[in-house]
Amino acid sequence: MSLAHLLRRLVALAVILLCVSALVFAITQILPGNAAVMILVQNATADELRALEVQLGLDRPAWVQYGRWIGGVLAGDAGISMTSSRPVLDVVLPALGRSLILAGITLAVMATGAVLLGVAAAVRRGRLADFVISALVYPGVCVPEFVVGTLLVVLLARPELGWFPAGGYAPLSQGLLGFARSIALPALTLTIILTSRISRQVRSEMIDVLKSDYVRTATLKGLPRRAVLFRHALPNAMLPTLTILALDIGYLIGGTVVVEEVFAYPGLGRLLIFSMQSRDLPVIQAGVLAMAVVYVTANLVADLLHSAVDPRVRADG
Amino acid sequence: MPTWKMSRRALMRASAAAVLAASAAGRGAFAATAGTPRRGGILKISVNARADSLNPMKPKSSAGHMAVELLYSGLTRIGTDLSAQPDLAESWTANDQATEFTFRLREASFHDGSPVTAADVVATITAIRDPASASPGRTSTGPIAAVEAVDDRTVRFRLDGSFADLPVVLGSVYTKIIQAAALADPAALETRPAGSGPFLLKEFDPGRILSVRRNPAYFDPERPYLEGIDQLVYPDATGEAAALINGDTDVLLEVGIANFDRLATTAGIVGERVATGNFLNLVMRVDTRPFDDLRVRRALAMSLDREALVEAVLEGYGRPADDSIIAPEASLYTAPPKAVYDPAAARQLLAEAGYPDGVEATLYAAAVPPLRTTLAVAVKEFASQAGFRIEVRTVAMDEYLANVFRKAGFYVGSWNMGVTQDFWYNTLLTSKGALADSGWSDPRFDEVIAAARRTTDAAERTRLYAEAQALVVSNLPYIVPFFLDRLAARRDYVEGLALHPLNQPYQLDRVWLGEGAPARQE
Amino acid sequence: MREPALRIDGLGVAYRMAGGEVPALRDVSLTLAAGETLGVIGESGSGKSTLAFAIARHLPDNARVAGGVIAVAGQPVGALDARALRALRIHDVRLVYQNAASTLTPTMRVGDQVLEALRLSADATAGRSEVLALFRRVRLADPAAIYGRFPHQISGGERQRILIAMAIAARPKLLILDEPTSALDPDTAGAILDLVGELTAELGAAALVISHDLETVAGRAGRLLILRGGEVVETGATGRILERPAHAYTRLLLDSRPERLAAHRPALPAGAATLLAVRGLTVRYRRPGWRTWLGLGGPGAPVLDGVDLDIAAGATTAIVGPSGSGKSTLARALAGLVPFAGAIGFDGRDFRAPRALDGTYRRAVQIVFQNPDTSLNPRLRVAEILGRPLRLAGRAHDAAAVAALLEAVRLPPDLAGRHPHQLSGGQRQRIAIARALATRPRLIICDEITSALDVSTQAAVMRLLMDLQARDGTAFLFISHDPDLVRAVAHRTFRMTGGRLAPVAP
Amino acid sequence: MAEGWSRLARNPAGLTGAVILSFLLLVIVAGPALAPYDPTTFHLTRRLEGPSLDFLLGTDQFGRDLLSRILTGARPAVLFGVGATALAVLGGGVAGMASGYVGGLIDEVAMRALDVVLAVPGLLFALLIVTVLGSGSANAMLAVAVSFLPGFARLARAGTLSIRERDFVAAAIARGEAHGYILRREILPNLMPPIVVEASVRVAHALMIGATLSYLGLGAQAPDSDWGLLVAEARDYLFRNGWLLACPALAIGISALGFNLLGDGLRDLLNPELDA
Repeated sequence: MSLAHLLRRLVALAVILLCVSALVFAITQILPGNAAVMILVQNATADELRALEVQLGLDRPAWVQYGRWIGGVLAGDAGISMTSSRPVLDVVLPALGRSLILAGITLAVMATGAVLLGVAAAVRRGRLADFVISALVYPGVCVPEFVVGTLLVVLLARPELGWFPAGGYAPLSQGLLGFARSIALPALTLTIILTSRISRQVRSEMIDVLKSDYVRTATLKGLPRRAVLFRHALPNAMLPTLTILALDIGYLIGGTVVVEEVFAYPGLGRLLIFSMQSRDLPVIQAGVLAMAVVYVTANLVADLLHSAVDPRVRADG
Repeated sequence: MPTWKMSRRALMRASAAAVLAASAAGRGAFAATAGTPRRGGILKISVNARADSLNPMKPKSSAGHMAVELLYSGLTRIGTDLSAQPDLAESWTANDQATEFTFRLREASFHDGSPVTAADVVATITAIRDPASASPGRTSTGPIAAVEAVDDRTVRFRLDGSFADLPVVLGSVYTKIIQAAALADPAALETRPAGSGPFLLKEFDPGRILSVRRNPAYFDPERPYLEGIDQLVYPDATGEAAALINGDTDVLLEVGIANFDRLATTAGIVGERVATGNFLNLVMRVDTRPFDDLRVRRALAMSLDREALVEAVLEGYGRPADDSIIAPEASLYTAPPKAVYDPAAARQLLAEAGYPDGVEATLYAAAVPPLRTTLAVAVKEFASQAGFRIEVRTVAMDEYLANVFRKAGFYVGSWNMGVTQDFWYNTLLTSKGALADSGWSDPRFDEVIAAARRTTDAAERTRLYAEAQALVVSNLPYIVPFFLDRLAARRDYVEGLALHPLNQPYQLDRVWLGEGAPARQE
Repeated sequence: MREPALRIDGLGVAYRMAGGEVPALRDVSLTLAAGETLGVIGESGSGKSTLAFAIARHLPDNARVAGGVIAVAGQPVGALDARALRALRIHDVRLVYQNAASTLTPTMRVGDQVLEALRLSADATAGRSEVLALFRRVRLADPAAIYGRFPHQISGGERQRILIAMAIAARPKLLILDEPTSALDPDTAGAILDLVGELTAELGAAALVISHDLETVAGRAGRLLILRGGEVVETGATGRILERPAHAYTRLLLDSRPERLAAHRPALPAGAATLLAVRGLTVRYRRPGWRTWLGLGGPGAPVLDGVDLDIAAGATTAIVGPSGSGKSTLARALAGLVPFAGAIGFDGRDFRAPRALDGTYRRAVQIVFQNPDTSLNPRLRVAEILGRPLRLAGRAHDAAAVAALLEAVRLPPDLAGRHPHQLSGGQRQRIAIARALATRPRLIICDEITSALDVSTQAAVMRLLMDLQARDGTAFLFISHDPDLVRAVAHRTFRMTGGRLAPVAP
Repeated sequence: MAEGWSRLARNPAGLTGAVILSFLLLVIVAGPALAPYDPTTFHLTRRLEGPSLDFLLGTDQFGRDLLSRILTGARPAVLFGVGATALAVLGGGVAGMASGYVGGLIDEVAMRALDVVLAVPGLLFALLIVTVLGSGSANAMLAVAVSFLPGFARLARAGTLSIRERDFVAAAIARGEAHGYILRREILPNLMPPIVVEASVRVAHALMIGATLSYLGLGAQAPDSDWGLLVAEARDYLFRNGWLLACPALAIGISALGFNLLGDGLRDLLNPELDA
């Protein structure tokens, strides 16, 4: 991929994100409860409300508010959180960081596991191992995250057992063990769900690749089975998987929202749900935008990765 | 094995009742826990909402309230009997009409070492009363007209009208005394305390931890007993419970009803329970059909088996409320007549009111706290015996505030116990009540409430409040099915924890760690 | 006695399908001595590829060897264990098969792929220089540059040479070439086959060349084996078979060669009028993307560049040319499928845009496409595929009319109830032709209509077209890349290069 | 039709899916009638019990019969999934087909707009919409439909674009067919199989998102018997009566499994070349 192409992608990405920001802003404008109402909760008088509306700029036309907001965001100031009275970015960014840690660990574990499972199933296609893997993996496609998560809590986080906390988050700075224990179950939940999706994908890609002429060429060369699988088949099966993986990052982000809620993991997803419940508009706006940034960037990275791995794209890009 | 379950439950109830009795006996003083206070140790306490701001003028969550209480002192504190007790003010006097109060300050210093003076009090109260502060304290402090520093250690409050409850009200979390110089920069107060409380701020990482350490210069040489307190944020109840069981924390201040039995029966953990005046109410607007007819309101009230509601909705952790918003814990309390449960009579009343075939109504409940919905579902089921066909509609909080609260004809309200009887009567039920939401008004009631403010004679006030209560109960703007208990849990080595019927005072400066407490290093 | 390089006795292979076993090869026997080249000729479904993979013992999972023995250099292939099988593949039997552009691993450099084979077979320490030597032997230009390329970066001919290099690296006893040239243009194909001939001679290896096309193989194989429906129809010396075919099917194959079709061509009607007068026909494809829609991206390079063409009524006008020269674009422009500039004169009227082409024109000019798989709507039954244009042309469109159309293309009327996927390739193309005939057109544009068909099917379809021409006086615009075919069927021929047209002398 | 059934019978995934869905259909039609109790009736002395002869799956915190609640919850759950998907197919399908067929500037603009929507992960978008519309099953369904819509629009557009390039469409254009006929008879029948396959998988997905939204308190509201809501309510009683959680969770899982398997089966079934 050439530099010009990369630049073009980045510009397109920026435009899309700008549109997303406008979309999100517009959507949040329709909310029934006005922000001022939520801040003052039920004890507000009409005068207090009006004063706060003026203070928040809620009396200005929507496009003026948007302009002020997006200008601020670009300058690193996304406003003040209504529930916490702290700068939005101070609230959103640490939460985003924790979500990324969760998503990153999930992705790493899942990618390895799913690939191995998928390859194993494809190689033993139609045999017992394939059936067993499919049977193990299929439920993950049909059971929502919150069910998996809750079941894991019941099974592994019974307080009597003391194996894992049922929720919460212990930062790495407080010790590796606590961190690992606090992140294990949410990561496991996401991993189970995503592994099912991806390993099925890897399996079907791998089956296609194993049918391909070049794998036949490699086999008929007399290469050992392992070399055929890992040198010739797998890299090619991984290419489409990479694209799917990027798409699944969107799924992962969505899943993160739910799983964070289930495990009371203080990430961006949970923050967003809390903000949606309490109508903390600046946090909703910045949070959704942050997720969109992550998603779009992940897709870009996947594309770049794809072109780094796939010689065809590399040359044509 | 239903029978076993029932008996175990009964047992639990009994033991919790014993706790209740103990805390009742210990009213006015610290809880009657055995042993002498011991110095030292770090208490780990969990909360499930973050303390987002340390500014006493606008703390939002219980965690924030706790933080403010640890870091600041007020003029007074509110005892578990809801009376005013000295804090920064060592004494106070009022004139006969309760329109002028004089507070005498003790010698105390802010965390930076500078003395607490009358000027600081004046500056704080002035700041709270500034509409721009948007402090909840502005509306709860009564009709203050002026505050002045008589001398360095004396402050005088002049009121617009009579307000006998001023010393109690000034014990609220919103009226903690802030160093005058710090008021210039309210934003800094969010994270940098400027108070004179029993603890000093060590670390504040919102969403994770609030860590405070003993204030060696605190005006009381005895307290606090603890070397420090770490308030850890566990963003939900399940995590909190697990942390307590695992011994990661020592105290869990808000235990959900569903979890209490399990926690209280766990080895090493003691369940704490205190009766409060927190209540849910069914608001029936008296100006909207079908509840504009008193008979319909009474029919609904009679269709509800209060004991069964306490059982079904609260799993027994509460008391029937007989439709008064004032709980027995309130000062100047008189018990209302017992609410009658008689579905047949209720059906009869409905027929008399012109609804022989029953009546339809939509009952709105905000999604938080979830208890509102639970109550609504239970009311729907019970009231159906009397011919009410209730549709329950759960709405998000913002929709509730925008479209339901004070607007809808029938909804579930939820309020914490008021510091004084005056507070909720004046806010919810007087004609000019700031949050009057039932549409009911009665000049006699307004008069009675105003008269109770004017007098400082306790017997007279008790009589007046009894009359007010009778007016409310007979007119039924609300059905108040029950008062909630507060449930908490602690490790058995945590001593001196006295649950308060009000939500805010935690009085953690009176807690100490007894035998068996784990040694924790900094 | 020296064992033959390959001996097959009574080989039977069957595939397990949903409906039961389907035989792919029945009782196939052959011997191939070292240094000998055997040509195996068969059309689709004849089992020729099954034969190739059976020899390397690399049949699909659902295949079953029903009987018979395959012995490579005296070694029965069926009895080998996994280790011996690998050794067989490394040292004895090498396959080069159809160049489908995917015979090399896309993610590996081609040099490394050859090196892999080289190290396995000849020399475990072989390196780049040995690979380069091999590249030179298969006459790859600029071996050093090719080494580092990826498969998609080299041409089809180069790819095929790489595969051959990989095959000969081990100096195998048996080289199997399965349709090694069918995707290549005639010149490249010839060069590749010549190279194979040279190398086998040099190595003393036996070669089995499999093809659907008698023509390509005939000149290079000493013996031929004709395969049909899994059975050996005829086998013998090449010369004998070409001159005195014993079997009717062999004769059919021989008769299907394009030069035999010329006899069938109707005479050019005397003084044929001009049916279609194309003047200055130019087509540019717009670049995709938002720039174009904003008018920022200039027009693309012309695909058709001012083409003038007169198509005579009742005659066959042919256009030949390499792929990408604009042949198909011309066809599509005349059928009103792409925007064009210039004029199409028809019936005394000039049409200057696809939108202007009215019902009369569209009924009179029909198009038949190359690939019958995509030119028939898979979701419709034959009855609707044919009924709809009949109706559009204002003709009767009942079952009888459809049956009549089917009959005209020599298909049984009961096909009306079928879906396209239930028909063979040849049948599908006949349906496509029938669809074109439905409007009683005066010109049918035939865009490479036989290139996806077997040789015998191609011949049958061409005969059908020429019969129709003789009967109805329909004109054809015949687009093809096969010079032999064009020479046989066209009355006039043009050559398209770079979007321009030039007449070819007859 | 008969041919279709016999093909289905040979497809184990599709067959299993069909069997599950037939059972589900039975529950949807007859569920409330099959329920042994009124799903809202309290049995206050029998709260949080495990399975017994009186209450086959046990009771919840109000002593309501879990089996009855699950049986009555099937209809809204499945209707939610099917409804949301149907809306998305209809909206997205029509828009995508039109955009792909018309092409040009309109198509370009429509696709860029979709890019924007697709830059927000689906569940998040649904959350945002429910937040705006307010909680409730109908709103949640609409939100899910809206969040699915871009996917179907893309699918329909891509399909239309590729089918439009096929020669049978070219043949139809060349012989002068009207746009309506081309869209209806030439493109739509070929577009349907991938959409039907995707839709059946999406129904499973919608069902799960519906349950998730209810779980988050944004979908169905008490006292409904929505399966997601049952799971959410069961969370408080996790350690006291695990059946409360397991049973509705299983119901969600099995239904989603049914639609997923059906999708897999249809994928093979609707491929006309498969047994040619």
